[in-house]
Amino acid sequence: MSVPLPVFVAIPLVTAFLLPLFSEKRRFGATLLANIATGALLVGAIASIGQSGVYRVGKWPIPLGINLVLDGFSGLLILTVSVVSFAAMLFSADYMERYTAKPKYLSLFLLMVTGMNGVVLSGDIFNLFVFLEIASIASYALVGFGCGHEELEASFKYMVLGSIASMFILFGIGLVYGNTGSLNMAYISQAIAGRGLNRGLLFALGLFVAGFGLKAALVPFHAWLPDAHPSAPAPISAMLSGVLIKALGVYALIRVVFNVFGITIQLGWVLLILGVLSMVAGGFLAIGQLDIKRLMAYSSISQLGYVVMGIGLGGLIIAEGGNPAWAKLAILGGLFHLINHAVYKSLLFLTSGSVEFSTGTRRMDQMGGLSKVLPITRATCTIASASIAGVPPFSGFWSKLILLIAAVQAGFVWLGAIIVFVAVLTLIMYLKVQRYVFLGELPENLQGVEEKRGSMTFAMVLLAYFCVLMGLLLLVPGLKATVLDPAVDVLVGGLSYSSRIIAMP
Amino acid sequence: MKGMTIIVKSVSSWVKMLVLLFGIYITIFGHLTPGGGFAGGVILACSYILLMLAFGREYAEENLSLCVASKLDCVGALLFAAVALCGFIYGAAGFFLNFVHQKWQAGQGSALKLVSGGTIPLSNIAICLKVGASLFMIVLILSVFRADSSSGKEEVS
Amino acid sequence: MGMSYIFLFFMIFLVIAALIAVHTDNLLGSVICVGAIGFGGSLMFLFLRAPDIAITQIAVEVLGLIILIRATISRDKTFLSGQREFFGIVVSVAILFAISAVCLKAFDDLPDFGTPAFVSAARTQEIVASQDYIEQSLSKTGAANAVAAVILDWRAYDTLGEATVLFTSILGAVVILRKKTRNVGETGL
Amino acid sequence: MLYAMCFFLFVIGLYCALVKKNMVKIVIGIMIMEYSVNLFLVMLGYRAGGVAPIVGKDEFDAVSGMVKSSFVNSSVDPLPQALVLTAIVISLGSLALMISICIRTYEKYGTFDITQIRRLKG
Repeated sequence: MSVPLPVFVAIPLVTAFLLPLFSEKRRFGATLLANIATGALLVGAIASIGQSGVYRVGKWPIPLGINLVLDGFSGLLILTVSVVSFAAMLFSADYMERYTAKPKYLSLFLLMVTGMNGVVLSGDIFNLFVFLEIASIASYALVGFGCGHEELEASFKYMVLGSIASMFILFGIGLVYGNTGSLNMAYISQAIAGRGLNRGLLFALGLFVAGFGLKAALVPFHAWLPDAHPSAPAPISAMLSGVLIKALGVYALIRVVFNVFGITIQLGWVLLILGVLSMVAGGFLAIGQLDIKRLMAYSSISQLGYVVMGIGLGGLIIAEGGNPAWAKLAILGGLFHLINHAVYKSLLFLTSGSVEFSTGTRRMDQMGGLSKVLPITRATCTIASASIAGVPPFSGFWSKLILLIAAVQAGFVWLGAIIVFVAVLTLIMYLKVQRYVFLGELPENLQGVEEKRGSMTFAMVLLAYFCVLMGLLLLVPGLKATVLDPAVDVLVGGLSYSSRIIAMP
Repeated sequence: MKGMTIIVKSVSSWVKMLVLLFGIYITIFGHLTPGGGFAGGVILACSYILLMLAFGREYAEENLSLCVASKLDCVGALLFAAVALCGFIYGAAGFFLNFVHQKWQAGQGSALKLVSGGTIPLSNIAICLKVGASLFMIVLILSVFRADSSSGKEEVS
Repeated sequence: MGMSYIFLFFMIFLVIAALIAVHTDNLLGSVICVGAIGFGGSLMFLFLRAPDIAITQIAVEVLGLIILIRATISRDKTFLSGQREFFGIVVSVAILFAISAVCLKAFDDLPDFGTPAFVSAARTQEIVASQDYIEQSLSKTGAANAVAAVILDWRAYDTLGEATVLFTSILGAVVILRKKTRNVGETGL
Repeated sequence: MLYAMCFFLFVIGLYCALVKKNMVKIVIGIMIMEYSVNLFLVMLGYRAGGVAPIVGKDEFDAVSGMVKSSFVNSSVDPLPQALVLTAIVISLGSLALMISICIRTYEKYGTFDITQIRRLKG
């Protein structure tokens, strides 16, 4: 194993502890240090592609100490978090000059990255909770960073619902511990497999679904997201929509459901229905919005629905004993959509930040004709919009196509119809963005605006390249076999997770 | 913000030292008796908060200013991370390895003595520093903010 | 089982204090009831043979109360006003109680109170962490206090996370309460 | 029975956090939930007639360097206590942040009533 796993937590953590020591005047040094930290994480994540392993903290044997696990699924998430946080950090360098207390902002940003990496790597359920709290608390503070009226209100709403979700999860952990006497996920899974689910564990599972569902903003639990994501500064919106809801919500939920409790038919249906509800409701709510970031936030709910729906469909097929090829295809579609969405949604939020930076407003009806003055923003935004709407050569098309094939082949024709329908909704909402923001006449008051070049445009162009090249991840067999397939195998393997972890050196 | 009456002031100037000592005791003996870094740190912070409540904010800030508290907070956190990373360097990639105990103290009959437990007392002290500084800071900031917003006539929309 | 009556008494005290804290219209009274819950809980931890937590809980409770009272006192309105929607409250109470009545069954499967979870788990599994913590903390880590051994050696990584949570939230509070939020002279807003 | 009462406390806190309109009341509801979860975890580790998980002079066999079996068979579970210690500090941190947001909001709006703090819609 080339990169020791604690590095992914230690680098951002130590940097975050150092950053508040910088004063306001030395913020250039702080920015440089923070960018080096995210760059190092990106290098580490790329170096550990295709690796797997278990790291025992303090060299204690497994159920006594805490273990960190890197397998296909967590490796995929680590890579996504690193790419998006690298771009968002670059974008922050110029964008955050508007606000004071920049070193503290950078520190909170890195703490959020620490929390996400910790959640993704953890093999211990209480440890997962602790790192989830780090990431959540950092994000509550970052949502309220501007300290305006809307920011504070959104931050409070987010914090209340987030704290309730955390308490649900902690109560669930207590119930699991009471019933199995263990906190290590591999050992819990073994104990559950040994004697089956009793009522206490079922209740714990319900609490986990509600708690992680709240963190992921799936539809009955989505109330906080459309307020919190638009209120945050643009790079933070990109992080929240791009990776935070995935690492804290979807990843943790899927890991607990598939690898610890084991997928059943009922659970598969629960995930499927949560996903479909999110897809449809998020899509309809997004179309009516005139605030550009609010539209994108609702569209995040809708796109996250695709991910959960695909993985739930795969689980359902596995639990029903259907054709495993279609199950694999559905899960592959879900996971591929997850990383696609991370890249293009964060790019969209960065472009919205660039637009807001130049024009000073988020209302789409007050913009227009910006394609002349913001050419790079326009180009990157068009790429991301085409990708999210599923225009053929781009990656969003492939993931939706895979989901469609899997749904139809497994006999869920109605699901295929919904997938196509929501794809059309997405296309409409992003055509609306293009129409209102970039086409048409430039209003009087925006005549003098110009694009801010430098780190902001560089970050957007970088993500746009990723966005274009993302399709290769699926189409080049070698890349697919090293990046996507191991993640699919982890989920399809289900409860074999525990024996694999315990056997690993 | 001038503080409380003379009785409170003279009692708290005595009690302050006792609370401070108790906090330090609880921290240092954390691996032998109930307590530990967190409880010790909170008690340490309480002694300064007592000072602040009795004598007023300015007096407490003379003893420990916000800037210093913020630095102490970072230093404590870095010390704890350093204890973890020392294991990494010393014990061949053993993040959080209790290297002190395993190298020098195991089997030396040091059990139940003050110097035992390897890195545990060190971590306790680091955590005490970090928790004490940060909790003092939060109370100080809350009171500074209140003083500002009550004097500075913010407009309310 | 003489002991469990003490716990029952404490639990009833806590529930009553919580009900008062939720129901009273006086914000300061509500905060004081929270203090009662905290100190009652701390006593209960002492009877549950958890002196470490009892000490921490008392200290944290004092600080938490100071913070809460700072927030509520001297704000002009500590009494809540405005009529409540009676119907909405009845409906939400009914829904919550219906859910919790169903969920109460979930606690039947736990080991009886007084039997730790690890003892009943040890009947079916070979390795149970807590058993080893009690037996080997002194010899393997050198700390006589098993709780200190768990938080700072066996599971020290959790404690790093916990210290980080505190660091994060204090930093967040500093950021939220800063005076000047935006640099003037820049574009926008 | 005790576990059920603990859950009852949890539901009271949840009710307070979801239904009340005052920001400080909401914070109090979340605090009550935290207390109940902490109590629940510690109760899981309680052993009837047990002792605290701290080795004293009498329970230590200096010759073999091991603790006596009487201690092993009567100590309560240290693991949930360690978890609760962590959870208490986490809840203190989130309390501090929540209260800061509350009083900053109070400074902006002049009220703690969330029905009057409504700039964001839908």
